[in-house]
Amino acid sequence: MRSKIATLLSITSLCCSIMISSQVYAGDTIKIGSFLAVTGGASFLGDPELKTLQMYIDKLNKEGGVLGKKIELVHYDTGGNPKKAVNFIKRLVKKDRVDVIIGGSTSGTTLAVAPLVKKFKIPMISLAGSIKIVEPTQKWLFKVPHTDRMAAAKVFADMQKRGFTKVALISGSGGFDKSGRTQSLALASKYNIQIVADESYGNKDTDMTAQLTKIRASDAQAILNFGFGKAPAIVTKNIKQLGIKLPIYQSHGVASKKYIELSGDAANGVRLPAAAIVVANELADNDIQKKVTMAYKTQYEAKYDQVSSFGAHAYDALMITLKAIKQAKGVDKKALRTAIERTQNYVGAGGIFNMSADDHMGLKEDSFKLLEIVDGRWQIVN
Amino acid sequence: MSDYILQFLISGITVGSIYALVGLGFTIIYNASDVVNFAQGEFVMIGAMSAVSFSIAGIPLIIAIIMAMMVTVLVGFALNQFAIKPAKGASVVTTIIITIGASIFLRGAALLIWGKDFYSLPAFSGEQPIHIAGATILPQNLWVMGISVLLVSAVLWFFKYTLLGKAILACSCNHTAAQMVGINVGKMMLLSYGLSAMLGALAGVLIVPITFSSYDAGIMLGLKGFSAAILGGIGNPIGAIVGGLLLGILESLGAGFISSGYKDAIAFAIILFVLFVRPSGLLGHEHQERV
Amino acid sequence: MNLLRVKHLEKSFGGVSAISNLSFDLPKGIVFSVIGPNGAGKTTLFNMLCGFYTPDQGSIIFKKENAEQNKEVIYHSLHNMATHQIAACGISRSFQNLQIFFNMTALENVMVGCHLQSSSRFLPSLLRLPSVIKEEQRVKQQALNALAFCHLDHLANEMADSLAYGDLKRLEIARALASKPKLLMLDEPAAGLNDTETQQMSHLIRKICDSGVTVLLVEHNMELVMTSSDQILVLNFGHLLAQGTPDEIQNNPVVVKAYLGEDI
Amino acid sequence: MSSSLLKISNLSSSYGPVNVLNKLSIEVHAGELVALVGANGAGKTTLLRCISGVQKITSGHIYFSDKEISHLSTDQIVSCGISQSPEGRQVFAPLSVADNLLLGAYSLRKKTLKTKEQQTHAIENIYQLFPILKEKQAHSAGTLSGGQQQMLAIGRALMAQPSLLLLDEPSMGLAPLLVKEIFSIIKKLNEQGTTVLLVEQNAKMALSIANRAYVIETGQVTLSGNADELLGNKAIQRAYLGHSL
Amino acid sequence: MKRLSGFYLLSLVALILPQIFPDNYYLTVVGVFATLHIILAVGLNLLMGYCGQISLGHAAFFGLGAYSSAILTTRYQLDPWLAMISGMVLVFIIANLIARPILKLKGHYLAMATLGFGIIVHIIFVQTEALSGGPDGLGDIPTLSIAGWAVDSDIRWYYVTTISALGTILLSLNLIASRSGRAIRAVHGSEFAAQMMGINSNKTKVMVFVFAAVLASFAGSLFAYQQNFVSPDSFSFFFSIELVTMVVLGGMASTYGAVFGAILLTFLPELLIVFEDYEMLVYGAILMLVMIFMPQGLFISLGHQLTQLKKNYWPNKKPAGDQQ
Repeated sequence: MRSKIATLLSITSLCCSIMISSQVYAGDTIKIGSFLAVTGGASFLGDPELKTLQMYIDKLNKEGGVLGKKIELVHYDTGGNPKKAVNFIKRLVKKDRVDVIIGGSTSGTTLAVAPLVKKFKIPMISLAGSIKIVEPTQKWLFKVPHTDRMAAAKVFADMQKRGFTKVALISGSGGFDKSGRTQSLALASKYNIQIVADESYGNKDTDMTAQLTKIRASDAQAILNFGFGKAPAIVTKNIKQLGIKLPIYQSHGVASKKYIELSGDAANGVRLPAAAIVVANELADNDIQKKVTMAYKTQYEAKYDQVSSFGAHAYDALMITLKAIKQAKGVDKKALRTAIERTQNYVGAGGIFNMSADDHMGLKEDSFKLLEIVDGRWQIVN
Repeated sequence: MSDYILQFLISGITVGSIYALVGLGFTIIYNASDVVNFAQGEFVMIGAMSAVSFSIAGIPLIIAIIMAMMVTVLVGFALNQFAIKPAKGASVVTTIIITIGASIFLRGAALLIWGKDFYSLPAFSGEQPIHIAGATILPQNLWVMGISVLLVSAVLWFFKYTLLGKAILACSCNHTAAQMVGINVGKMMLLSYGLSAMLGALAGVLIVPITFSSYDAGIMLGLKGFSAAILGGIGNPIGAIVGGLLLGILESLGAGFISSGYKDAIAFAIILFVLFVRPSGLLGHEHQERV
Repeated sequence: MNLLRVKHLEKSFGGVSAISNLSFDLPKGIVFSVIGPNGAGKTTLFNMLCGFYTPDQGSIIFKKENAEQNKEVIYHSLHNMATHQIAACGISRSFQNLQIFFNMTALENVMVGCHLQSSSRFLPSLLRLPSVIKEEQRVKQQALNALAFCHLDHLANEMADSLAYGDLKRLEIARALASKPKLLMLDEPAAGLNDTETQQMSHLIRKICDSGVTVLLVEHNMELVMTSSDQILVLNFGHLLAQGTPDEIQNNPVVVKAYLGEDI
Repeated sequence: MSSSLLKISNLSSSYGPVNVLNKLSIEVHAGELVALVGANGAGKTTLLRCISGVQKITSGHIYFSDKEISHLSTDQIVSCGISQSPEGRQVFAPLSVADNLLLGAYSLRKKTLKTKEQQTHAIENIYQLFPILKEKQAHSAGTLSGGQQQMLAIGRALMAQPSLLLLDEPSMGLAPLLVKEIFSIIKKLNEQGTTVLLVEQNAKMALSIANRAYVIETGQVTLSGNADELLGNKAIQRAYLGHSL
Repeated sequence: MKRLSGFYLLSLVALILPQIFPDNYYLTVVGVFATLHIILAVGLNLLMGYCGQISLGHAAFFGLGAYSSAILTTRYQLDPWLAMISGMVLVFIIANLIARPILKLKGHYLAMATLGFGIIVHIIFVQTEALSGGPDGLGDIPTLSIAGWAVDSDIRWYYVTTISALGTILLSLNLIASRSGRAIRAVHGSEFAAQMMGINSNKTKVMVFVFAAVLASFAGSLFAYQQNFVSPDSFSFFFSIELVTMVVLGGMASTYGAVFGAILLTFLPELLIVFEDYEMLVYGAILMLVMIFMPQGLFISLGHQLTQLKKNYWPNKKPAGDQQ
């Protein structure tokens, strides 16, 4: 009996050692690591992000690579799980020995690996929204998407312009939603806005009328929904169902065609802040971002379906990285980090980036466009 | 205040009807085979997703729905044939893991077929809300409630008035005696899985215009359906319906009156409390052990 | 000298009476059998005696202390005590449908029977303190003795699920004996046994009684009952039908009628 | 030998680790009422379960109308014309009395009991035999008394219009008066042409209505013969109450 | 000592491996998770495998331990060790409170109740933002240090968690071979017979439940210190299911089975990464197939097969040897 156990255990350990493969040290490629939420609840972020990275890296390699070296993408799918993200960062650094990291898709996965990034001293550009990622600034950590605070500010500014002072807030239970809610609550008073209702829902909930009924009974003049995925579409439909006539604001979390498609007619009149890429077609020809957004859009849509602002973040992150590599003339991590930090006047799909030692994002508030959905199409509000 | 409550009730009953249908699916399979099928939620998802696919392919809605039901029934048959039957006699925990494995497998398959996107169907009859005494309701909600009532009645009728239904019931209350009157118990099991899958598929088709669907939409619904079946007392079809409606209403009242963030916690806390007081659910029978 | 006293016991299930107004005394040191046709209430009686069912009416009184201290006879009412507390009073039993711990070896099964004879607690067991090791050895020896008493010592380290049916029947008895009971209740110990095994069982029951343990026996094999019992109680439809020695019972016309029925 | 309706030869079966039947052979001729008597645990019920195909057999053969049925499934065996009223009644407790009876005819649903009228007619026949069941037809079977449940179980078995009826302990747990009633009905059924194999603990009663009987002890036939002869046999008393001292 | 020979071998392998493969990703990163999972699975196996009481909410106690450590060290600057002990005390109290009513339930009702408990705790982690940091989680958790020796590298963590896991295995082995352990198994084998032997079955179940919960809390604290970050996602209902799967897949009622299951299920996803989109499909299929064809669990079934092989092998060998 006992010896049987012993035999089994030794077999187990044997299996373990077989799995431990020898590690390859490659000097003639540049290794970019990434960990994205390609499956799971945040897959609408990770999926276009990964596609974008793969597409452009393939393209670059065909064109001869960077500094004469091929680029290799090492990617792992976190499914949005921070525990997995931590594992993958270690795997990227220790096993795959990547030079720079792009990811993760969500704030949760990014924040989870932040201590490790600091420890491993490897530059990383996050594709997640939370302001906590860059505030306070961490030496090795950058991000490209607009923050939730910028979104809240953009929305509140518009509300103020329209004379709203009482606003109902409804948000999901995920990291993006909660963080957006926190920022909104903190910012409101600055715009003379009072939050008169503060409701939440589960991201997999199928009905939010109970929460919205309460909002209907409040004296709110507008509704702001911070959320992503399918829930904001349900909220939009539920608002219409309840006959609530208040103006609806959404966050940049729903800046995709899918939202309009799911919400149908109910989406008309909804306003939200979004990156220029979402309305690339509508941009004025003299808009500084017109060229870059149209180029990305054409590229992406030639190969995949509808473009989204999330894939654009990956595009920006990749371009900033490549520029920095060229500038640093290699992949020395310290030099690379400094080069990223010195990104100036990079016109990207998400806006114009001007990074510095205490701004690891480099976007200004005006890089958000305020959009309104009119007849199922985006329109820029001026 | 009263229109508050009415609105909460409407939303609770809509959601609750779905939980009830899923719970009913749990009950049917449990009665037939003593297995709690954690892949029940996947039936809902597969029903919804295939209906959307057929509809997108240009097939008229009603035919698309019927085809979606047929696909799901086949999945139900397959589950019985390839996962439950070969594991006959396994312990409760083992069958739980098997059905969880099946649900992961089906989710994985759905991911490959449909990708990660959300899908929706157009509402069956427009989206113009209907006003009732200060509360509003969507036509699709009425569809959900109406068809749920119809389905539940049909299922109850099936078990009460058809020979086949009675034969399935006979199997669930006494396998040996059922065999002795000439009922093929294996066939009844297969039928039960098919029936349960069909119910799930219909539930999926009904809600997809309201709640949308994606490859992982089955998890939450399965969980809630299981809770409904347990709350009502597993094995009792009326219990599953009562449990489902109650769960839906509890969630909606909890969100409305106490806290929307904690509404699931409130619902589960009440389920726990009910179980502490009535260890076999609201309408379940306590089993007397024999020594 | 009575060990157990049953007074006006009543129990019904869903309106159907299983035991009605049953009173009897169980003298110490004998083999006492309860017989009766199927459904007469024997198992129900057993289940009440060990606390699995709560009686509707009446009382069950068990003499807890040793006879040596009979200056003052203390009776212990079993009414409403939990099963494990009743066991602690000195009652143990075997089961009609085997209730073996199939997830253990034969020896471990009997060591469970020694639960009341040992006292190691949870935390010391985790750390396997010296006191635990010492007690383990004592308990093991005690269990081996009980196994030997039931002629099972050669199977001590076999898993219970690999034992033959007859051995399992005796294993249950060994386990019950390991708890050093004053009263041992045997529920159909010979059911499913062949002739030789039944003979051995008969000897074993006698041996148990001779070792000073009072035996309460329910058994369908009348051969066994008649040869092993000192006294027999006959139940029919939950009523006491007759009580007496095997000889008296066999020749009691009421009993014969209850068993063989009557002509139409 | 061709006149035997049921022929069992050298049948063995075990229940878990216990060998319950040990090379047992019996025979039932068409039109007979045969009783199997013996103490509890002798293997009578197991034998009936083997005939119905509910219990696996380890060796031996069962022939019904000269056709081997040992390997058929239970529903096929019922379709051949053997139906059983099981030990402990085992009625479908939550279903109504009428439904229980209806399910009894499940094997005939595509044959002689296709239409509603045919079904009602068949059920009426049972009600004639057991008028109390008609009174209770809408009640759920679980609420019936023991005797009524027994009648229902027999009635359910009869609904399959069997050529061989297996009855397992129809008197168990019943008061003497009821036992008499049940037995007279069994007698009547047999006189009307149903072949009956009756398992009974109440030996006197069983022998008084049977044509022939087998005494079974520890899975084997120890005695067989005409019922009248066995009735006076001391050996029977011995099988039940043990050897006289 | 024969009883522990398997354990000694396991310890030897576990402690020698890093000497051979220092700084190996699978060993020092995935391995650390595997050892944490071992602590959890061995505890849960006591409850499920040995005592027969299913729990679909075990991740809650793991989370409570992790969050206690995270919150007490970051918000109240408590010493990590003190925070860990506080967590275990808290879990001890909570587990004691809920164990009594919950363990009165049986089968699927017990599954539901534990599941519900797990979900409630998870929601609390998400909602109490001020304390727990909400869904974004809580970072900057200090690491452990043992008498000045800071556990701040992967290899050091490997040793700490491995030794903790080995300790847990030892405790479990000790317990099972003791009076209390037999009582636990007896309650599973036949609750009524156990009571008849004088075992207070309710108390026994509660004891195991609480012990498994406290072990989970301990593992949770280690997890928090090792990750320096906690977020609710790590303690969801899915993780509870994963733990149950480890126990069942490895083989119920076997400490080594739980160890095997924990190791296997930690490495399996790492290996299935190559399947990319097919990962879920393959994972589900593996679960189903193993449970259908080896309902006893991999470890036990493989063990049986090994003995069978040995039996088939030796009889042929031995006579041959005799002839010589």
